[in-house]
Amino acid sequence: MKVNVLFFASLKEDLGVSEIELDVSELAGRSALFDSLTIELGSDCVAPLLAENISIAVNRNIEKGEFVLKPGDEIAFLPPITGG
Amino acid sequence: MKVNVLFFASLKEDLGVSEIELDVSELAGRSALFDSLTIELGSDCVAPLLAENISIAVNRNIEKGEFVLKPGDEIAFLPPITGG
Amino acid sequence: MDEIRVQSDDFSLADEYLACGEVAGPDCGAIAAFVGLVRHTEGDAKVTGLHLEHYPGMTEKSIEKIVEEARNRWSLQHVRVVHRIGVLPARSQIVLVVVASSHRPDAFAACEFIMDFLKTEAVFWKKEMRSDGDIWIKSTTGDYARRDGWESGISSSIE
Amino acid sequence: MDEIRVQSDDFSLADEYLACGEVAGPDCGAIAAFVGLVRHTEGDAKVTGLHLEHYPGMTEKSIEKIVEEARNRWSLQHVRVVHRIGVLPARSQIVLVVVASSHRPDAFAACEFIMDFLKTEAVFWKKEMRSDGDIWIKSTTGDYARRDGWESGISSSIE
Repeated sequence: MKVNVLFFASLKEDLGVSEIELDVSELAGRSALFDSLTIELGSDCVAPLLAENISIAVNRNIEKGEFVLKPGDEIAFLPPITGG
Repeated sequence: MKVNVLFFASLKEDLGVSEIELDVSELAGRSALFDSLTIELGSDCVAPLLAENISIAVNRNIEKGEFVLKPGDEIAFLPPITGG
Repeated sequence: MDEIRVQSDDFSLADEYLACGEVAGPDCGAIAAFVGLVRHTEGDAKVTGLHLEHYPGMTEKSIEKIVEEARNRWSLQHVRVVHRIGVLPARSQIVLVVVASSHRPDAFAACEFIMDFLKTEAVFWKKEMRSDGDIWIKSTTGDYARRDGWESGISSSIE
Repeated sequence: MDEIRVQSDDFSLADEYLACGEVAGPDCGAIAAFVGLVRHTEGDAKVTGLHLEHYPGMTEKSIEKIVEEARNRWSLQHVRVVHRIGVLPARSQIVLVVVASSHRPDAFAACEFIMDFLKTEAVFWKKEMRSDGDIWIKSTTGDYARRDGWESGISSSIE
């Protein structure tokens, strides 16, 4: 199934891409997502996404634990935020 | 010698006057000032000026203790203040 | 360099903000502003307006001391205080404080400090014109508590 | 009823203040406002500008949660938050918060609370374009300390 993956700010700069369509297995969770990303982007690119200070949002909700993806889900990798 | 005495806000309303010229003795202090005010305004009018929450300013400086007046000094009676 | 005015005319936050930005310069990162207005109701009573009286010369001096104390406590680039006097109908603007600083904690703290001390230390008298009769307003215990919350009071306190 | 906008266009404090006054109504006694600006220097470096990025939809939601939390804590009549994105040259306006309340303690506290949480909880990324190289800014320990100073953090924290 297809999901969309977004990269913001420093991740977008480092990867050179802001959005990709990704093929993941049905009911993919955190680890299957990273497996698919590694296939798509290579492990060098995926390593920074695993850093502790990178948050993952699924459909604009931060997910700290496990999750289960559905077709068309929007996954976003968020570096540390700061507004104001 | 002559000094000017100002009354503000509720005191001005109650006394019906905002400013008077007052004759006081040379080197008059707090008590001579009140003596002169009593002669000028009567003791009924002076009583409210003695209330604990009334501040006295001499030449725009609050005087909490004793003071000595000079000719032309400006004495002001200030009810409780509030700005903002 | 700071701006302190007591006036019967209305003021414009827009104009004061612009003037503040011009004076504050390129390292201003934070502008905090406050405007106090005449509320239309006070408890159960309707307020038709306020009558504000001041002591020319002494009032300005009392505000200068408050601003000076704020400058001693925080790093500020510019401060503007405008306080109206006279008869102010309900919903009128009463007072404006604008503070510019490099950083927001200083701007916020100084702006709030100045307002708290204007309530208790600035030489104004305020009469509320109310549906149940006119009354001269006093600082509330809450006002004094907020002033005293800034640790040691300022030396210029007239209380 | 509150106003939350993320936009590349500049904003006008004057317009936001007027709009706030109209919505807030006759019992508004206090309007606190804050504007954050791009400082021209940061330590020893010259800053030519900021580049602000956001996540459309999620950013607005993160601001809504902050405002909602402020409304839970204080009695507020109206809140306006405008946050700019894109490339902002030095001295540009970045963010505006305007809060109306019956009483000044609520207006001040909510305005400062919202700014503190925008720093740490709002979904923005900020790159400083500096004379010594561009850097992505992170919230400082001071920013987190100020957030945590508001007793229990808000449940919507993404941290």
